[in-house]
Amino acid sequence: ENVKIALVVKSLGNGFFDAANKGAEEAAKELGDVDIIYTGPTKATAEAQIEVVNSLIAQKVNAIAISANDADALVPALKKAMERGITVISWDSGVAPEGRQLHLNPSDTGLIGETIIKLAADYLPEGGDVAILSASSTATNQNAWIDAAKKILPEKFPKINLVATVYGDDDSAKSTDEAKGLLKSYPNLKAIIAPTTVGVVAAAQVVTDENLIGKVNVTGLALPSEFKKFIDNGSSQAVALWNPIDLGYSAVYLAYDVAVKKEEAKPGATLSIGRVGKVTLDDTNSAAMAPPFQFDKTNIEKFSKIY
Amino acid sequence: MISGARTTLPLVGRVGEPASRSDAGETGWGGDISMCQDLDMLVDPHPAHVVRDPPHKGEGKAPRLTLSGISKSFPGVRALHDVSLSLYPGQVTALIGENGAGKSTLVKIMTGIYQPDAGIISIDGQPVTLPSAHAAFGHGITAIHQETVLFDDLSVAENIFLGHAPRTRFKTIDWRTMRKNAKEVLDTMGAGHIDADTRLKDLGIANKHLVAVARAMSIDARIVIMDEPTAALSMKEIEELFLLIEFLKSEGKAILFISHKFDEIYRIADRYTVFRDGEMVGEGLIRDAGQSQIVRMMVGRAVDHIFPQRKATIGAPVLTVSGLSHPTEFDDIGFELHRGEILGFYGLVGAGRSEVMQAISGITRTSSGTIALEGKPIAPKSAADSIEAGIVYVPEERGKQGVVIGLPIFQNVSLPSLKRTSKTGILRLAEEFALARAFTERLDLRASSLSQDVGTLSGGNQQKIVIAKWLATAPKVIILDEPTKGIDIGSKAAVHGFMAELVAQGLSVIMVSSELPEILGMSDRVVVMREGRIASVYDNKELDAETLVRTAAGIAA
Amino acid sequence: MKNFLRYREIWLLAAIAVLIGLISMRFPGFSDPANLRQVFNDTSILMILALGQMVVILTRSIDLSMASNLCFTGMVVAMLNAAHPAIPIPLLIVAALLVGLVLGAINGLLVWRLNIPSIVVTLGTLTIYRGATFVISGGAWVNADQMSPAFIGLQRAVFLGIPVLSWIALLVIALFFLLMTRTALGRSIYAVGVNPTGSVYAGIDVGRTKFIVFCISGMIGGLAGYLWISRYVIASVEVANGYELNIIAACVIGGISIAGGIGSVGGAVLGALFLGIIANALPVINISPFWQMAISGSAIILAVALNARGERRQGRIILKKAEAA
Amino acid sequence: MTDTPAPRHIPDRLDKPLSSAIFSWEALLVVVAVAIFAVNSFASPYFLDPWSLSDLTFNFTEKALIAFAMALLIISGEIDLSVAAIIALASTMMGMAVQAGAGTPVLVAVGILVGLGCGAFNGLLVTRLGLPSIVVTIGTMSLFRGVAFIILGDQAYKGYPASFAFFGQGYVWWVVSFELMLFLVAAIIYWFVLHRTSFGRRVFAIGNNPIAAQFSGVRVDRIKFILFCLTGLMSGIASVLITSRLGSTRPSIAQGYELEAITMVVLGGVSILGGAGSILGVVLAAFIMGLVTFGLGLLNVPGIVMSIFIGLLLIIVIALPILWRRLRGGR
Ligand SMILES: Nc1ncnc2c1ncn2[C@@H]1O[C@H](COP(=O)(O)OP(=O)(O)OP(=O)(O)O)[C@@H](O)[C@H]1O
Ligand SMILES: Nc1ncnc2c1ncn2[C@@H]1O[C@H](COP(=O)(O)OP(=O)(O)OP(=O)(O)O)[C@@H](O)[C@H]1O
Ligand SMILES: [Mg+2]
Ligand SMILES: [Mg+2]
Repeated sequence: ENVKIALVVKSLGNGFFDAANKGAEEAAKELGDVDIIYTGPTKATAEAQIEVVNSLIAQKVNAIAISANDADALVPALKKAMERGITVISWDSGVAPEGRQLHLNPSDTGLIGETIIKLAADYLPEGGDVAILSASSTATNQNAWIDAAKKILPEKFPKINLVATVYGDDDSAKSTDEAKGLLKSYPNLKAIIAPTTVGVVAAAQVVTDENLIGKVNVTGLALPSEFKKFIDNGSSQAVALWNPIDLGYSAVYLAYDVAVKKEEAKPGATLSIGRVGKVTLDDTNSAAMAPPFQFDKTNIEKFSKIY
Repeated sequence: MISGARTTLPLVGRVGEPASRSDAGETGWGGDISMCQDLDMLVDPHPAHVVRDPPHKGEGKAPRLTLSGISKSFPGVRALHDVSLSLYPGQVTALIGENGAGKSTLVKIMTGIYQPDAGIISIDGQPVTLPSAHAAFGHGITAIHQETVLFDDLSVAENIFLGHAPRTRFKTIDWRTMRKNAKEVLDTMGAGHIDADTRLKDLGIANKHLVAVARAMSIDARIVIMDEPTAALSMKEIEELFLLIEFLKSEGKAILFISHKFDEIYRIADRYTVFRDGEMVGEGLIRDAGQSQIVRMMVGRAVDHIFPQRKATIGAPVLTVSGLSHPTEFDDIGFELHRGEILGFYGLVGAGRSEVMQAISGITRTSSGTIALEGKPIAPKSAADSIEAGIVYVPEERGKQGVVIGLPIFQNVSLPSLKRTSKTGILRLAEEFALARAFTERLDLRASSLSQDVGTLSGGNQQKIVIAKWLATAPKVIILDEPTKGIDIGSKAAVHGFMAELVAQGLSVIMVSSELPEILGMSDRVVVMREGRIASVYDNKELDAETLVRTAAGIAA
Repeated sequence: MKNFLRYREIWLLAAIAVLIGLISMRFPGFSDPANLRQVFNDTSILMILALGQMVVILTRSIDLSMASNLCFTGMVVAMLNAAHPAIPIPLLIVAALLVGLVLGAINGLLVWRLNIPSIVVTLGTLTIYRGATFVISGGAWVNADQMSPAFIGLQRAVFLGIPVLSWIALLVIALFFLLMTRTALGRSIYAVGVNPTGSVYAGIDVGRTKFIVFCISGMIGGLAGYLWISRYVIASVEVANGYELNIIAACVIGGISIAGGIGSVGGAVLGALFLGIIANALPVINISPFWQMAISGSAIILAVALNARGERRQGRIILKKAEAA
Repeated sequence: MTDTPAPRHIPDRLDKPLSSAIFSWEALLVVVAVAIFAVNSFASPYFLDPWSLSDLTFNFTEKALIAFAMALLIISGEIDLSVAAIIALASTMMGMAVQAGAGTPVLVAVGILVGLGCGAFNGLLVTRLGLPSIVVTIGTMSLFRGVAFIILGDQAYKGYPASFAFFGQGYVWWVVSFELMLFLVAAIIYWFVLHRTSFGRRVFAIGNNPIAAQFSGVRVDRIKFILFCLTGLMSGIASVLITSRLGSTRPSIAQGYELEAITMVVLGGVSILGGAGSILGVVLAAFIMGLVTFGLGLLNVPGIVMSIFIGLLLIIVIALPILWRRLRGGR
């Protein structure tokens, strides 16, 4: 009887999560006695994810590793899962501490916040106006990164002026409208920062369409395979991301650690994540996997073939 | 399902039974409706085949259109069975039959809307098939249908030419020619006053009917069918329609004319064909047949329709209306209705009588005026209020305002009386059935069960449900709006007899009607309305038709 | 008086002018011709979809599956393009029209042959078509990178100073105008909506007409599928999710009566423009995007209320005649 | 009519109870439900477990509560597309109340009253201004949720009191959750109202012929107004449940619930054109939808593929009787 670990994602079909699933399968192979259930709703809503969690509870899986659509709304369902003896961890997009045993951040939140600003600032030696195009207003991780970015902005990047934060809901049409609105409202805009893979593509396409390549730089978090085109055409100088394969891989390792090896998830504990190394839990039982990795003209070709 | 079969046969009994009741001399109203002379007919509702005039072969001419052996059934209803009919060029054939005899069904078969289950249609001796309305146009068949086939939001020209609009070289619609042709058609009909560009909904009801006629005329037809074309026309327009028919006759068109009014049939028709229960029971030349003979074929026995004579015992005023006004529809309406009285309301179609009655029964709002019932002022804000007070309105449009198709008979009957048949809002089916049974059996309804959907009943039987449901509320005043509109002669007599019975019991009746004989035959007094106002009130003692018509039309004596 | 419909459109046009005026007060550049041209371009897809929906609504039906059709067809052409970049774009557009047509015809057949109310049929196919998108794609997205430059570039190419997308919208508007005013089919569509039984007597096959309008809305959905995907350069299962209500809202604001028979090409176009302008303007005049929903909702309610006022029968006015006499 | 020759007797009904029960819509639904239940128990070993079955009910209870009121509304010939938006607005208002320090009873009252208010707003627009409900509620759907977005923006309300969690997460007895209990009670109440009271009778009459109903003394506008209020009320109740179940409020809560509730009603045999339908049908349809989604969920079938099944089920179940009648009717 193999250990069943469910990798629950925000929505199916997203290239980022498909890559994470690759990593999860890799971890399962390494661990030997693990079956991965890769699942999630098709619409990125909390209600749909709860139904998925309920069916996993009924299937008596051993562990649930979830990237949550809503940090709070999923708590009751996940609590129920824990009550029924299922190990629950969150990864990528977290759940409030009472709804999981530990959380794996893809990277350090503060570091990501700093990186997304730095990506814009690196190409703006004189400084100037930038705007953020985020995913949905409820996305936990994006909100955390944006908060972190705002915090370090005055001290580290005094010349960068953040003029607006808008939300494209990870919907390409809405993201496009919002990006256009930004360009119209702020004629002096020098960069659009989109810390989401859908938004960043939409923004880069708008910059391309409006012939603003060279005037407005699009940056943020992007999947190399989806974004290569825009690095090539110059609408973006550089973007960053962590390795989603490693993320899925690590999530499965952590779930296995807690569910099977019975390692205790408590502040200060150090857990192994296979080939990626080790993580240490902080006082909210969160850990960060690795610093974000930067893609630009020099390396995008190579990584676009991987994820 | 079973009901359908039944509704087609027993009109005999329907009219006959009140008559036999009158023979017993109990109620005193029916004694004069000597409808039933041939009692044998009562005993045997299926008389062996009725006298059939030897068919006159169109006085030497070959028929333009022949139907033979046509049958048509709907689920549970045999509408037509093995009927035949011939139409001759330059002649008007009247198609006569009770409600539900199958007349309109035959019209729909001839115009390609229904497909017959069996039978042959030939034109000029050649068998044809009419798979669609278009095919019928193609064979030169055009019709004015009983139901409205007009389009409120389209222009007059388009209403006339929809489906056969003139085209340009590119197969697109040629609006210019269409307008021109529409004008021509209207002009030749003497309806030149209608602008081809107005939207249909901006026309009055009579003009709408003229457009319907124009639509039929716009097709270069050789066969013209008119299914009750005069039902909504006033006398003047009927005269114009007859002139048009004469003109069509002279052009050599073959015409089929359907009407329940015998004066019209004798006025315009050359030949007749009679249907009963979906079968052809007689045909011949109209000049060879008397009315009583045709009625006998229609109903299966003789009906001599004389209005019931009543000993008018008119009491104190029950309903007093004064100064009732509406911003656009009527003004300063005032009259009194007494206990045991039938008050007739006469006027041309569109005079506003229905609007006044709907205002009295709370359905439309008034701008000023008072209504008092038995001396107490009432201000009904809805039909529910007026029913509660004791005034009920039996509407004119049975299908739209009267019956709730989709609900069974007993639920239709109990609908206005639900307060009485339920207890603190909880239904009591036994009470409902009892109420429905009491009133439907009294009206001699023909139905297989009280749980049957009213939609499966024939028109006459639906009318009985409508009357039953309002009578069941035990009203003080009952307003009947055109109670016999579109109803055949047998049912008409039954309704009249019933009205007489109601007033004898002390009810007060307002009867809105556009039919002179009915008004003259039934009312104690007559209110004449013209263009939203009361033109005059007459006592029926020595009233004559001419006075009424003159007053209604506003022509000085 | 002579033409009630035109009346309504003039009002809508006036409302749009006022709206643009108001926006320009906060953001002067908004009424620049260049910007307005862009707003038109941005609204093109909604306009095209609204026209497709219009013909359906005119026959007293409704097509809730248009956005799902768009999603499915978009995915099909995107996958075709990704797999065979050599297929010329005009051929892909034909493919989009055909796929859309098939989906529309399925709706139409169910409505015509089985007599199921259109709202039920399209409520069902709404989920079926979107689900089918998931099935054919396996849930995977098609990204900008997988689409050929021609696929993405066509609608962006500028011809006589205007992007091809706008030209396509203008062409569709012109075709619908011809259809509705100059062809027998167009007039039958109105007739079926105004009086279905009457239409039968006038020789119009009501069921077939409904079938045809669903085919039209299907083809429009297919065309919009290609346009949408090549515009937003991503094909996924979530494309245009919930957009069917925007399409219907555009029709309603444009004065197309949900009870059938009333409405015009101009109305549908203006209704879509109205929504397009709001969507475009909110970000630039710095109204929080969170207001957008409430504003368009209020606009819909206001529009129906005003339209109903215009349509209301002012009684038969028996008395006027008396006064005139 | 004192004495008449014995009038023709018309029977109350021509009873053929067995065959009419066998060929009824509900019977068809029972067959479908049993079939799906059987397939589920074969397909997944986890299905036949009391807790699984209990969890299953959460997939439909909230939507079904709305569907009951919606069924009455649709039978009367109207529709309400704004129910999910009402949930969002009511939940937002409850969130505001929490912020203001309200306790559980106040929260419940706020949720229900906001729902009722929204329903009344719809009802007023439809009955007073005589507007088509489908359009009005497309408008209020955006309006209500839009207001929730204006209030909440990108924020969330949380911190609901612990006792509030009972409504969406609590169990009344063993595996019987409070939601399931409420669903059953509501089903009985709605069944009674629709099929056993004069109010219900009037709803049917309005749906079949509003004008004739009005002429017969039915206060059509008042009843329609009440039905919109009821639908709003049920949405308010659903809002309490879902807010309690999620323990938090976002303006995007309950997205798409309106179509699922309507699907349930239509699948339950209520005529979308008004005038016909039964509560039993809706109850069965709710179970069917729950069985399908949960059963496929156990097989880890993505939600969107489940929706294909629901869509197909809707069309097939409606088409079947039509095809059957056509076959039997010959030709
Ligand atoms: N579409 C239909 N479906 C079922 N039954 C029908 C249909 N049309 C007509 N009938 C039935 O067929 C019979 C003949 O109806 P038809 O309309 O031809 O009568 P009619 O002679 O025109 O009566 P009237 O004088 O009232 O106009 C009636 O019993 C009617 O109920
Ligand atoms: N212009 C019109 N457009 C549509 N329907 C009309 C028009 N004029 C009259 N009608 C209809 O014709 C019928 C007669 O009108 P109304 O009832 O107001 O007058 P009336 O004097 O009562 O005539 P009637 O004796 O026919 O009842 C009504 O059913 C009314 O709805
Ligand atoms: Mg007839
Ligand atoms: Mg009248």
